[in-house]
Amino acid sequence: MISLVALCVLALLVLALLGAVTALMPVGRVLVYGGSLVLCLVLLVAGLASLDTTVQRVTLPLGLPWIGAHLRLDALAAGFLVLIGLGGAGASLFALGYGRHEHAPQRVLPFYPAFLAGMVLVVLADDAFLFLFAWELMSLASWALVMTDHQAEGTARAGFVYLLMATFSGLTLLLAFGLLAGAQGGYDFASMRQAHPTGLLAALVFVLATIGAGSKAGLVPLHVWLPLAHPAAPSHVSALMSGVMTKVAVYGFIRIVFDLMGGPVWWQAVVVLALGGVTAVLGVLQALMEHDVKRLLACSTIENVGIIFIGLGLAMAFQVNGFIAGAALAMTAALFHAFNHTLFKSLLFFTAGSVLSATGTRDLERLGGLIHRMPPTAVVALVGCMAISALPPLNGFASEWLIFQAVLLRPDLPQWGLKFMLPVDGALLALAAALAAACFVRLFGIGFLGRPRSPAAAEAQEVDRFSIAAMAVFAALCLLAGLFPGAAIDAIAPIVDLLLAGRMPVQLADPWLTIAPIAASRSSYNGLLVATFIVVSTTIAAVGIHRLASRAVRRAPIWDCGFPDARPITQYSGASFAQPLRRIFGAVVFRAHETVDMPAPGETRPATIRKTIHDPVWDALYAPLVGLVTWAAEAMNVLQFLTIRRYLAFVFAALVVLLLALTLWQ
Amino acid sequence: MAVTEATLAEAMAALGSLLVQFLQMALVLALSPLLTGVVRKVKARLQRRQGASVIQPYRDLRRLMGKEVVLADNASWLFRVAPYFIFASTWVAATLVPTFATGLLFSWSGDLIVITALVGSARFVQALAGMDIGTSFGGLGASREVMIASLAEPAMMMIVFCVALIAGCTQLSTIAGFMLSEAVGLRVSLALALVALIIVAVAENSRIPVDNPATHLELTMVHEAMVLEYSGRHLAMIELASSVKLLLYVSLIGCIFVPVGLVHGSAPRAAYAIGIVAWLAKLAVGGTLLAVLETSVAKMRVFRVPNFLGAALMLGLLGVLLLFVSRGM
Amino acid sequence: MHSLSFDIAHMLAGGLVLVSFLMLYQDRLYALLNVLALHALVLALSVAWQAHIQDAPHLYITAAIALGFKAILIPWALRKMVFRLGIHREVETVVSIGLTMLAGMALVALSLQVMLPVTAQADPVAREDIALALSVVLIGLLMMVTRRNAVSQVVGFLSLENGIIFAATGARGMPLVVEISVAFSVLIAFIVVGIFLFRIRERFDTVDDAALDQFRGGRS
Amino acid sequence: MDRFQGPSPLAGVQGAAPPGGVRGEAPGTHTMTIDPVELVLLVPLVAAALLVVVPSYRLGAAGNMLACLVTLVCALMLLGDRPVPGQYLLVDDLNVVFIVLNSFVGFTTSTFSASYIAHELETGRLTPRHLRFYHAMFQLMLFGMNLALVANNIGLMWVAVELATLTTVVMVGIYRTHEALEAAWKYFILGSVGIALALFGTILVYIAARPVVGEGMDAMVWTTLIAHARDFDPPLLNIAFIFLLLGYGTKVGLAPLHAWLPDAHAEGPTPISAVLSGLLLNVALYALLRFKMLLAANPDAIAPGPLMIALGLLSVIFAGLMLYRRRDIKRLFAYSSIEHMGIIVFAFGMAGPLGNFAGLLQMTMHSLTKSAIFFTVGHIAQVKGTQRIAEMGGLTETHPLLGWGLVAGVAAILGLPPFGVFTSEFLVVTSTFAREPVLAVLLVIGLLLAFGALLLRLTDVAFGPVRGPIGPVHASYIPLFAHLLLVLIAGIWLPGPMVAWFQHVAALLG
Repeated sequence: MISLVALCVLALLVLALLGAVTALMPVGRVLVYGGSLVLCLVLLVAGLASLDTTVQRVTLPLGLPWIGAHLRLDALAAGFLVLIGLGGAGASLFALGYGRHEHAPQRVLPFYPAFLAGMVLVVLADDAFLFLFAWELMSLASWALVMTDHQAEGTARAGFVYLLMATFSGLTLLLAFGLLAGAQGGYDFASMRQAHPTGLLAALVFVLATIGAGSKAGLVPLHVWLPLAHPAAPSHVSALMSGVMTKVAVYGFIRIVFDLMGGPVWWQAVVVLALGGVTAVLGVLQALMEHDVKRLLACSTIENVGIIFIGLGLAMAFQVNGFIAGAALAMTAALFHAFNHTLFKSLLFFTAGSVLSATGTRDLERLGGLIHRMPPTAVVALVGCMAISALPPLNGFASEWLIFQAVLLRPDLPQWGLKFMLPVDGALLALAAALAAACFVRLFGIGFLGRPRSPAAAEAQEVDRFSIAAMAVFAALCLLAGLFPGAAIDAIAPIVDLLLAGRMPVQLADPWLTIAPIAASRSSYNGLLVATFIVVSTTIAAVGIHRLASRAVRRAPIWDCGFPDARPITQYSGASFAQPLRRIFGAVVFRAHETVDMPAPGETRPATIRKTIHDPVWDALYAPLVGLVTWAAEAMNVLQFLTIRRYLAFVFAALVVLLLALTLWQ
Repeated sequence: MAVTEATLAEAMAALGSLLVQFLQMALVLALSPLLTGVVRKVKARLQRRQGASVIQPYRDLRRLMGKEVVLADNASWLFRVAPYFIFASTWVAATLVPTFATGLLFSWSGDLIVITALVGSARFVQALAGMDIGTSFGGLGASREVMIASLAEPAMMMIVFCVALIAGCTQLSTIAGFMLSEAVGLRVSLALALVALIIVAVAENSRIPVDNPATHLELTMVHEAMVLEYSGRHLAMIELASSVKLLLYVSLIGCIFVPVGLVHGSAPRAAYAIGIVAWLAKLAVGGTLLAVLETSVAKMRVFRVPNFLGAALMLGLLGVLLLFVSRGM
Repeated sequence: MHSLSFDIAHMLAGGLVLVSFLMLYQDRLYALLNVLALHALVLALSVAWQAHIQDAPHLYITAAIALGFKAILIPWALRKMVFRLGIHREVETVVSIGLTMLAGMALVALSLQVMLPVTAQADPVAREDIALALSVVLIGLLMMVTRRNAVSQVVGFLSLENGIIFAATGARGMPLVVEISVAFSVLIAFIVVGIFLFRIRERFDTVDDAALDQFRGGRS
Repeated sequence: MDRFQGPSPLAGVQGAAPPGGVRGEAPGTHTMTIDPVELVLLVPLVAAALLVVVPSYRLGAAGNMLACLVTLVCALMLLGDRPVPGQYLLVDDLNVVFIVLNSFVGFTTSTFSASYIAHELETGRLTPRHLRFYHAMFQLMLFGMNLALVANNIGLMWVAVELATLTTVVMVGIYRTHEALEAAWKYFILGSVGIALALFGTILVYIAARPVVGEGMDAMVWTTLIAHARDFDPPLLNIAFIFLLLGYGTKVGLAPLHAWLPDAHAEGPTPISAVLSGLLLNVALYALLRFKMLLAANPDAIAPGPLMIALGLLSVIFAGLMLYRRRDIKRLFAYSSIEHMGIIVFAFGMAGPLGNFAGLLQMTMHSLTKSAIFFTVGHIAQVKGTQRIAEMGGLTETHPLLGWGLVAGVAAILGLPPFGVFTSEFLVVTSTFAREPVLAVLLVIGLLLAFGALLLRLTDVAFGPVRGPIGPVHASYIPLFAHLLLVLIAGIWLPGPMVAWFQHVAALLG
């Protein structure tokens, strides 16, 4: 199986080459995306088939010669392979249609398969070199994709911040691996697993791994690149970046912390929980303020990464205390949420892409009424929005429900830090979930409902069949995963077993397909039944009323309390919709401030409202750093314009200093 | 033969449970307008008005259902489907709450978190429906609704946590069973949770001081602003859903904090009568107290609501923290 | 005999350092050039003495170069240049001469300190000579970095180079010494010619003042 | 005393050095058996003499390429057939790496140069007369470098490095603009001081060796020196190393001795920039390595590692910061060369099998990549008619091959996979971190600083709105993509023999 997967990677790379060659021909698109679709499906099947099988290894004579390139396919890798295969297949299918709108296919086609290949290689890698190689390759390829629309405003900055942060992440992981490998250079994971780091070393590895994987995943405060880079890329790539690449980062974290390092320490769980909680809330708050559809989705990705990390933190907390059943539950929840997020975030990015190609804008304030112009897209977008808002019976709810169950599992952990963090994280998670619902009401309500806010939106045309097919498949998967969460949980079980040597009870054994993390009397959820109830009740109500009471409908102008205003501008906009929440949360977190400039009576100028928002993370962390580098660069720049005498003085000084050092040494 | 008899008995038992389950569903649906009517009546009496009859809500519903629907020109399918969905998910949520009996046939298909989420689903769709026509009022209502929800939902989750941590589960039937037992005792965190739950319930049901179900003054509306464009049977469904939701919350409070009279699903038939009577009593008391509350306080400005709900959130969090620190609280 | 030859070699080495200090002390260009000639002369004597005691006739060539080229030709050329280019007749210093002298002292101390641990295993000439040569080199560099005037900088470089030649000849049996001294002479000739060609009046790095001001700011 | 010839009594220490096998001072005197080492020296020398009289620039360029090709072939022959070390010439595992690399980059640069100078002639920046001189100097420079590499005599090595330096000084000034002359002058003066310091160091090494090895030429033969380094006087070696470090370090371009480097790169013809970055720095580094080995062989001497690490780190961080304010594209990449030299010196300073291996690999990759970048930059500057970054933009849009070539080159030099620099930087950082975490963190900070700056400028030049003139390109892409391809292959797969060889060299370096 592993050789098949490796062949797929090779085929993807070949596809990248072909893409470079055929980029400017129409066949290139079909070739690249069609090929990627097929290969991703193969990967998906291979991943599914390998979930339960034993670990497979293969070593290729590539990379560092005295190590070789170690590939390993275990349950964890297989699980993420499924994720990549699924996300990649969806994106490729979508792109088969969406790609037609690309202005510069030569900037996308060569890098798209390479990006996929990079991600697959990351999960397959079984030595530090190959891992980082693939990790950086993934970053580089996606950077090139981010730069696709390079002449658009902001793309340059997005690409810059993205690749810089990606490299920062790579270098941090490099340091972490350096520590794990030790002075002897045991770069293969097998020898790292043997050397259990302890004490300060372990702490250092953990911190580095968290920073490294976290900055790629989008953990606050290392998330700043994400809302810039994800929207800049073409939509199917955004879907991959948000839906899949962040998960690959999560994979990296899991691989290092749970697999390579051995057991965690309790304070590490506290750190992860704290980061996860803050990330979840900050991400969604930022999403609430955004009016660029894709940026909004990217911010929401930050939120979901936070949720996943909360799950991982819980797993660590329970593992530390030897409570394997709980750890398994939390880990399952985290992985399931990762899977779900791939589904609905890809779906939402697809819809954003469809909207973009239909209207030519990503600005929420210029959309509206698309439910009439693009009915299928609207339906799937609604499914996506409801799924990401964690509403039953869709998949987002199922995984968040599991995380809530994990939070509630053990209030009696011995460590004070965990005692405190668990409920706080529960509250943050609840807050994030509620805000996410608000955020996606806003997205769908402003974007698809109401009246068109621009001519482009008024004349939008439904997108092509491939795009719709991709979206429909993902919407269906969202629904299926919500209805049968037990199947997903059981599928994840081997991964959890591998990591924690324990698993959740088998779920599919229940005749009603109810999921019960610990016991049915304690907590249980049956998505299928709830969905059936809702459908049945809805049908009963609708049919009953239509039969028994009235079914007459009369179309009439908008009533609007008797004061209808025909102009769409009188509608609530995205900004006005978010205003209450901006006032409540934004004022504290983002120093959001509104200034109203009201003309005096008699003046003819329009009244204006101006809102300002500061990103606290940027202000507190990045701005000073940028300032420092700029200052240092400015200060050093003088050295470019010195006279030769001064340069000679440097030589002289160096000589004297070294001689002095020599005398001291002697 | 023995096997078949056993199977038969099982089947009969299952049928019985099914019947009880349906009875609860039907009762919830049937009684909810009455509860609304009672609240209105009591409120009117407290305000020294005669007030409409307690069955007025039924009449309203009948009248509304019989009328034709006036749809705005640009209403989408979502607008038309929403009322039914809102109704259905609220109803399903309500039937998951043990009203007079615990351990019903389908009670395990969802726990307290699911109930909260189902109510959330209804609100999600309602907010969307409010924005469908593209009026300023619809947007206003939706915007404020999600603002309130964004605080009320976490508060509700904190209450759920509180209760779940005490009872060791999130399954309402089990919680109710636990609350009936001696193990509960008096706990600070439970009291906090109760206060928080009442605040949340008031907010969720668009009651004074958060919202006024009777007002149609534009700038103070929240819930009503969202449903302004609805008419006829659609409006009927939404009104009915509101009533069911009110009933849901009163039942929920009753089930958790006053689990007196709740019977277990496998109890003899006769016990159900007691259960139902106890439930009716709880509803009556709850409705009266709500009316008293609504009469005695004034409506808040919209931007004071966050503080109000924030208090609930903090209370809930405090309760949970206390529980994490010490099981005895 | 050995002791005497050693003493003479040592004396000449000390003289070289002394002349180096003399250079630091000068504040007129012409005087500086005279001291430079003296420096080269001492070097030539020293090299010749080494040729004598090492019985290495080829070193006489080096001595001759030092005498003819460095003691006579270069000072003369520089003097000519100062005159032709109308260079300031004063040595423009960055720090005061007193301070430079102090720094020179410190450098000599440093050289001695650095050379102290060198085991005097073979012949004592090496250790002492190299310490002094190191001093000369360092003082030459010091001169280069503390003088603004191009001519005095060349003088600094010359004295530095003299130190090196001195060390090379002091090292018994060192091959290629003659070639090196020739190569260095060519190098110095290049520098002098370069200064003359590019009309470097004030600073070492100014090819042409007027042109320089135009682009210095704009380039990076 | 016979200083010029005669077999050393100690030459036998290294193994078999039959008296007849010792080379005379003038290569090529043995007409009967000219072996590759001599050819590597002879070919450029003869070519230089010939090219100075070739009138046609086309012929000159062709001759230049041919000579480089022949040199390359000879260098490759050295891989198989290696002469025994003599008193003057030496070919061992260490310098074969450098010679082959040198000849290869020399050859590709001459190819690039052919298309580059055609354009320079068109625009009138150079005249055919200049070009004769240019080609001759090019070959002379290659001769100097090769001589420095194969020299088994520290004096000869010194002479050769100086020859290479002086020829490049002349080349840098060939445009004879004020800027070019100033750059050349700066290079000349700083280089001269470096020369002097290196010489002093060389003399000190001789003095240290003399009591042990004996007077005369033997005390300058490297193979003899290394055999006896154990017995040398440590304090003398220490001082010698400091002078050599600063002297050759000036050529390597280590901060704070780097000042000549950016200007020389920026103002000279681009082929020369490529050669400077790709070759000359390596040659100086090679010299430094030889002396480092000498020092490492003496247990009581100061460890050369810390000094090299300090200078290396300083260079990395300094160059990282200096990169931010660059407005001239060639100067930008010149600073990047300083940074990479810093990394390499750092790696060699860390030593150990991994550190040395990483240093060697990084050096090879840097040579290939940086010269590839300069090839691109040369054409870009010709297309745009300027070297100012502000007047370039959107290259991938207007000149896709050049633009993407630049992107690939910069990605490679930034240490991103799938290019080879990634491998070496991986090794440097991981191997350092396990031993000296603080140093590794500092190095990483420096790397990130440089990364940010280069990426910023790359974004400006290759992407974004189109700026500056959109002229036609007459580029020869073969050298560019040949280099990139090699770097790419090295990033994915290192041939086994090469690895074994590098590992052996790494072991030699200690």
